[in-house]
Amino acid sequence: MRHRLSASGRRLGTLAGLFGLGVLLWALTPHFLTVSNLLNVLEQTSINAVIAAGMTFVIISAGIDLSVGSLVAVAGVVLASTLHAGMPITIALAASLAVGFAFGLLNGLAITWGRLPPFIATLGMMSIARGCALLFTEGRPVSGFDPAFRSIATARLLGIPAPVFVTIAVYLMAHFVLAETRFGRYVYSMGGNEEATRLSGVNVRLHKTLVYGVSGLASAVAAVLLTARLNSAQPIAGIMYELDAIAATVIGGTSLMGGEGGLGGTIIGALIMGVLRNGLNLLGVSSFVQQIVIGLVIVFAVLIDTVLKARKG
Amino acid sequence: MRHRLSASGRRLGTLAGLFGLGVLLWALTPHFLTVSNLLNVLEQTSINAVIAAGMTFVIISAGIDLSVGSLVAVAGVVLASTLHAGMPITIALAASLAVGFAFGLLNGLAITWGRLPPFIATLGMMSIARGCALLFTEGRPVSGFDPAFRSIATARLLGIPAPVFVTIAVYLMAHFVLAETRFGRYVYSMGGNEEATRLSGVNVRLHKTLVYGVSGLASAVAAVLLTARLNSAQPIAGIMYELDAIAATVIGGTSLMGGEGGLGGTIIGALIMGVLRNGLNLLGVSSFVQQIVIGLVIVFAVLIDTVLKARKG
Amino acid sequence: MTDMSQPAPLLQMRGICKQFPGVRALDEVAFELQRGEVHVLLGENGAGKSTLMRVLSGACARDAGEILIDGRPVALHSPRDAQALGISTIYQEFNLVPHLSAAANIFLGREPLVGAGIINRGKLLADATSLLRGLGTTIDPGVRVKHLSVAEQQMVEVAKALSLDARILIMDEPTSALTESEIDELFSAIGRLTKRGVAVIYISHRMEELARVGHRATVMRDGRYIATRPLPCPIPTLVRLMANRDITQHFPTPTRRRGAPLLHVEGISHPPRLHDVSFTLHRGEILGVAGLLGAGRTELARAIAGADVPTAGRVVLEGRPLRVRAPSDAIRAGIGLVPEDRKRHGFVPGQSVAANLALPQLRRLARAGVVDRRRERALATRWIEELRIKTPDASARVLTLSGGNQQKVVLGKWLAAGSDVLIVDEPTRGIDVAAKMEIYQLLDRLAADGAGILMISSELPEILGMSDRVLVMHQGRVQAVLDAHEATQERVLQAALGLAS
Amino acid sequence: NRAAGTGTTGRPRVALVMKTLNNPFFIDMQRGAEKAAKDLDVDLVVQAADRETDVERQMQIVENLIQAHVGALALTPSGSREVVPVVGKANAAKIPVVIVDTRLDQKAATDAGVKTASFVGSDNYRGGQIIGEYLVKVANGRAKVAILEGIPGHETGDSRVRGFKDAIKGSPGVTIVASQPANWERDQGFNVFQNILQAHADIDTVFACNDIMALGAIEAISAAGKAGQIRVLGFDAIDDARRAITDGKMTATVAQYPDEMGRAAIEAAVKAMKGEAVPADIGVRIGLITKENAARDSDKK
Ligand SMILES: Nc1ncnc2c1ncn2[C@@H]1O[C@H](COP(=O)(O)OP(=O)(O)OP(=O)(O)O)[C@@H](O)[C@H]1O
Ligand SMILES: Nc1ncnc2c1ncn2[C@@H]1O[C@H](COP(=O)(O)OP(=O)(O)OP(=O)(O)O)[C@@H](O)[C@H]1O
Ligand SMILES: [Mg+2]
Ligand SMILES: [Mg+2]
Repeated sequence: MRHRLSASGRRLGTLAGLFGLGVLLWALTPHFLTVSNLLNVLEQTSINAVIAAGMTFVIISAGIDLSVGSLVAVAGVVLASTLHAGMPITIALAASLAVGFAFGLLNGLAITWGRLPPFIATLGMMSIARGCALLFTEGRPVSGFDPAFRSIATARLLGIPAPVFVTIAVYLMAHFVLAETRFGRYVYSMGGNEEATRLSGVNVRLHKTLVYGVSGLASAVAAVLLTARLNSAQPIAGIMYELDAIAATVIGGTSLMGGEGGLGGTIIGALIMGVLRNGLNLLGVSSFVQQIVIGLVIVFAVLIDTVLKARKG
Repeated sequence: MRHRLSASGRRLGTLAGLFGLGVLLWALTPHFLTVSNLLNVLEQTSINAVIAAGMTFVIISAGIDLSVGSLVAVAGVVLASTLHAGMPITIALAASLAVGFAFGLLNGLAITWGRLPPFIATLGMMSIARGCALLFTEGRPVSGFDPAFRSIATARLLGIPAPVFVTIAVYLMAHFVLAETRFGRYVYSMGGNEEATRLSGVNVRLHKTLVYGVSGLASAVAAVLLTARLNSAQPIAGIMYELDAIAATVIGGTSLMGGEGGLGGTIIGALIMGVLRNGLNLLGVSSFVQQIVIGLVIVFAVLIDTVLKARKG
Repeated sequence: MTDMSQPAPLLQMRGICKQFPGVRALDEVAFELQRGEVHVLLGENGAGKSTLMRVLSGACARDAGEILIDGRPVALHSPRDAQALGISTIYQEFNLVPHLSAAANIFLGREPLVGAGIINRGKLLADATSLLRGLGTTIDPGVRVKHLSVAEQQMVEVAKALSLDARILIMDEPTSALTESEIDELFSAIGRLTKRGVAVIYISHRMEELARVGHRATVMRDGRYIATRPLPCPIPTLVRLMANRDITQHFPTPTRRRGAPLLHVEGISHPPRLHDVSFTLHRGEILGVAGLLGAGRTELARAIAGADVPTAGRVVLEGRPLRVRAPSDAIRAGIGLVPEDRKRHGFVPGQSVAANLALPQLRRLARAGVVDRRRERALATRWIEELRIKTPDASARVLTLSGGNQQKVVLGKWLAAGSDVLIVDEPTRGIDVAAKMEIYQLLDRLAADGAGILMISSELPEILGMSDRVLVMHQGRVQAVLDAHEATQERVLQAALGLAS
Repeated sequence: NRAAGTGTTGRPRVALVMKTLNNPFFIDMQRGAEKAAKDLDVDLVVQAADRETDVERQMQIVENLIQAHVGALALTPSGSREVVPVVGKANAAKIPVVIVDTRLDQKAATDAGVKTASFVGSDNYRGGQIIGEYLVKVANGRAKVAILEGIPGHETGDSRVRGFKDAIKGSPGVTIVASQPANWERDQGFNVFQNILQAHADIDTVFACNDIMALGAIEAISAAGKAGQIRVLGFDAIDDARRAITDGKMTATVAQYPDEMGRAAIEAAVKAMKGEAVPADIGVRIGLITKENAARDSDKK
């Protein structure tokens, strides 16, 4: 029992951080705590949140994926070009997800069969995929789509933007996979002790490869949201997204050492980042100071956690 | 015996990679294998190489330092402002190194006393230090220095550019510290098994904090080279330098898991990156394709190694 | 002892308390140590022995209680404090740095220097060599520790602890991975130290060692101090104090019967540790594997179980040749391996007891890829009871269990898998007497149900008491195969030394 | 072995080094340069850093091209002072340098004694002024403006903002109510402007330092249901922006005609290589693109 508490205790620490940030902004600006602004934050957070969901799988498995931003670009330009080629939306979506998944699997294969450190394999892919996206589009954005496609970003249900539903769906599904399925178990145990997992008869190579596939898939979903939102797919989209996704995951309590963590924390981590950026814009903080504040919040969000943890024992 | 060989075996693999790359370029372009071009490559490599030397300490200790690029900026603008304030070069150099060291120590303190994961602490610092550099200079570069100061980059001895000597000095010193001193031994042992090191009575907090100090110091040395080279210190200098430094270190055979590696590999790793970029420019490869090639070379440079290693045992 | 002029005891611990979430690990524990004595600390798995020692070595903070050395209270907050007070520790869990050499590990934190901060490599190597040789080992001090076997690593730990000029030497199960000859060397080293007045706290579950090395024994149970007895003392008495009940100290009378050949191993090799090993294992049989440190027993187990891929030879299971390229192949064919190095190969420390027990059988416990939590929990509950694993509940993380209980989890994981062929490599390492007997019964029952068991052990009594046949290895080859009735201590040892066949 | 400045084909070889190719502006420039190279029958090498901010990398590229003995260099400086040393190196190697798009810092160049064959382009400060002046005119001196900045500390964006601010200085009715960085990116342009709108519902004008961010802001405006109520001013006149202006979603942008810059730069570089006289300053059109001229005025077809 207590162990389960301690895991969610960690999450509570992060939640407290999010809450504190919210209260602070509420005190500082009347524009923060309005329905329209909060929906706004949720919508803005969705893209990072979706990528971070995939990243959570990777980090729990004791890996890292630096290529997510470039995969967003590749999946985005594939999506956009398929749409521009006059294909139906479903085909375009399928193509984009397939490409994201495939690039993710390539990462996985480089790591499992090539025995490359994940950092290096995905750093290489970051560069390769970016190059592919640029070559494919000759460096130009592909813009302008049907309202039908754009409704993925623009539709509202009960006033709530569609991307928020997509994010919720992604998290429910990902949480189910991580918490309830065999694959999810293997993700944790590979991260906790890979050799013991292998000796327990788990096909580590297969499952680890799939983990990166999942991350690629998540990037592709994010690419769909981004492309619909911006009405444009850019070959230079997603630069530095990996840092935001990793930060959200780690702020959410998933350890970079692998073996522990979960999606409940990650979504809170992503919201902290989203609320922070939103608040800084609302307050009109100067661009130089913004960087300092963002850095401090990242540090303190995690610090709250470690302090709470240390106090407990 | 064979176990002791395996470490340098790893380095030989990387060396083979560098050599292969060199031969390839030699075959492809007459401009590569000229004395002036090779000196040129060495000079260009020096900045990344110096940062990577510090990064090697950090990674061997099982950490990571994402803030190096921002620290280059901070140390650079401090150096430049001190020079512009009319201070003697030595004072300016000392101020710059002290600032780099101090920011590095802050990283270390956040990690040891704040118990933050290095990724998060230095990610925060990356943003904070960048903000400081921008704030300090109001976003403008500080440029134009004495020829005396600039000679750090422009001087030649026997035709060899001064930065090459600086790099060699840094590597000799760093290698000595890592291989021969007690501090160096602790860097390895903290990375290999931190708990065992603590239980052996080593002051892990102190030494780990110092490791990040060393990395900050290396960034400051790189900042001196960069400022002298560009005759200007920019608050936006060094963006993404961390990835190059980490890549050089890991290509050089230092494991991101910590506990093993060394500077001999890192310098080769840095040279691979430098030679590669040089070659691609000489060949006039389009910049989109360059990204793909760079990604592939990063992957293959490490792949050679793991394959050689696997073959051996 | 009653002499009034006698100075205060070297060490006194009083009222020591330590609470972990959900577990009262130490409850008002008292402990006393005289100069020059070897004081044995006894208790069942999870009794709190290691925790008490971790408190004494500054590795873990106490909640209450005081520690006196030479009658004076001392502040003990970090391993450095302990070192300064002359307390040196061999921890139950290995605490070596895998990438560093044996020599570097031995002197970690106390490197000999030439000038400011520069290591005197020559002296370091020379000192390490003489320490290791003094212990009768042939370990190359320049080899990285990760390349050493578990036993060799344990010898490095011993050397490290001895190298400290300690007044109090704590040894938490130093012999769990050692064979007879190393144990002898260790004991004579202990003898030399005590003559110099060094006091030793000695923890072990190998009851037969106690009288050979110890002067007094203190028994703990459930985190409490129970009693202190001078040694020698009848083992059943000590066991009764530990378990608070009578434990039969006999190996179970076999209920199994040897059946048809099950596993046939033919010329299996994995140089340089394993050469051309052949044997047959039958259903209902326990085949013991004996040998000295480094004889290749572990390699044999790993090769059969697919952990390493053998370079030559074949494995035939019930007449069908097996192609084993990974552990998953072996497991699917019904071969399970309880590995020797539990920390590295045995369990996932951050995962719960339940998840660890379920890991090899998730395929069975899952429907359409979804894990059936009810069945997982049932499985965990069953094996926690069966093996009497001391844990707050099935969701406790394995890393919070005591060493012996961790070993039980590893064992339970494979017992639960219901393998046809079960290979157990040092199955009772670190397990208390009472639990050992239960495990022996379990192994017997499994064999009786038709499994074949390959039992590797460095404890000769265990080999002799449990095996139907004994396979003795020497330098990676089969030196002898002895039937139970012809297997005596002398014959096995002779074969292990490569003398007879 | 081969004569300096000749490529594998034996034709003279010139290089165009840009800030980055991750921006349609520079791709257009490349296209103009390629056309000129074809017309003039020279080999063209085009290189750029991955990041617009990475002036050290740009310096390396130039050094490497000096090693490759190109006949002439056209360079769009990532930093107006920071490239001065490497221009000096080109001078030393007797490779003529044509500066494109961003002027060298006059003082730094004089101090270092470097020589350039020519400057081709218009400047970012002037562009900022043009759009600012336009705003003052169309807004009749009353506007509440939000600015979307580029990467903080990046010279290109800074000069555009300075020009813009200087142009509106004389009109007290034109006020800047928010100025936030969106790092040149479309998604950040969207997010940041969406956030700014939450805090300042009365904003009627947004000036984005490049069209990419402006296009993001347009999406934020339509998401907020304010399409048509907010003036969107951009910079660069990339295709998507022209289209948005034609569609009435965007108000104006500044065209710097990058392909003309590219063409003129290569022409100047080739002349300099041949030792012919080149004007020190080759002006390239800079102009405002609004609905009136968006379709007509194209530097493409
Ligand atoms: N870090 C920890 N967190 C939670 N509980 C712990 C921790 N360390 C030890 N315990 C608990 O404290 C109790 C005592 O453990 P300890 O390791 O001292 O037992 P031990 O007597 O050494 O057993 P063994 O013979 O198995 O080594 C056990 O119940 C164990 O689960
Ligand atoms: N991964 C490895 N790499 C290199 N050498 C190894 C490795 N694993 C084991 N060894 C070597 O194998 C020898 C031990 O072999 P093995 O473990 O098979 O013998 P054993 O009879 O089981 O002895 P032990 O009692 O030590 O387990 C050791 O001397 C060790 O040096
Ligand atoms: Mg114990
Ligand atoms: Mg063994």
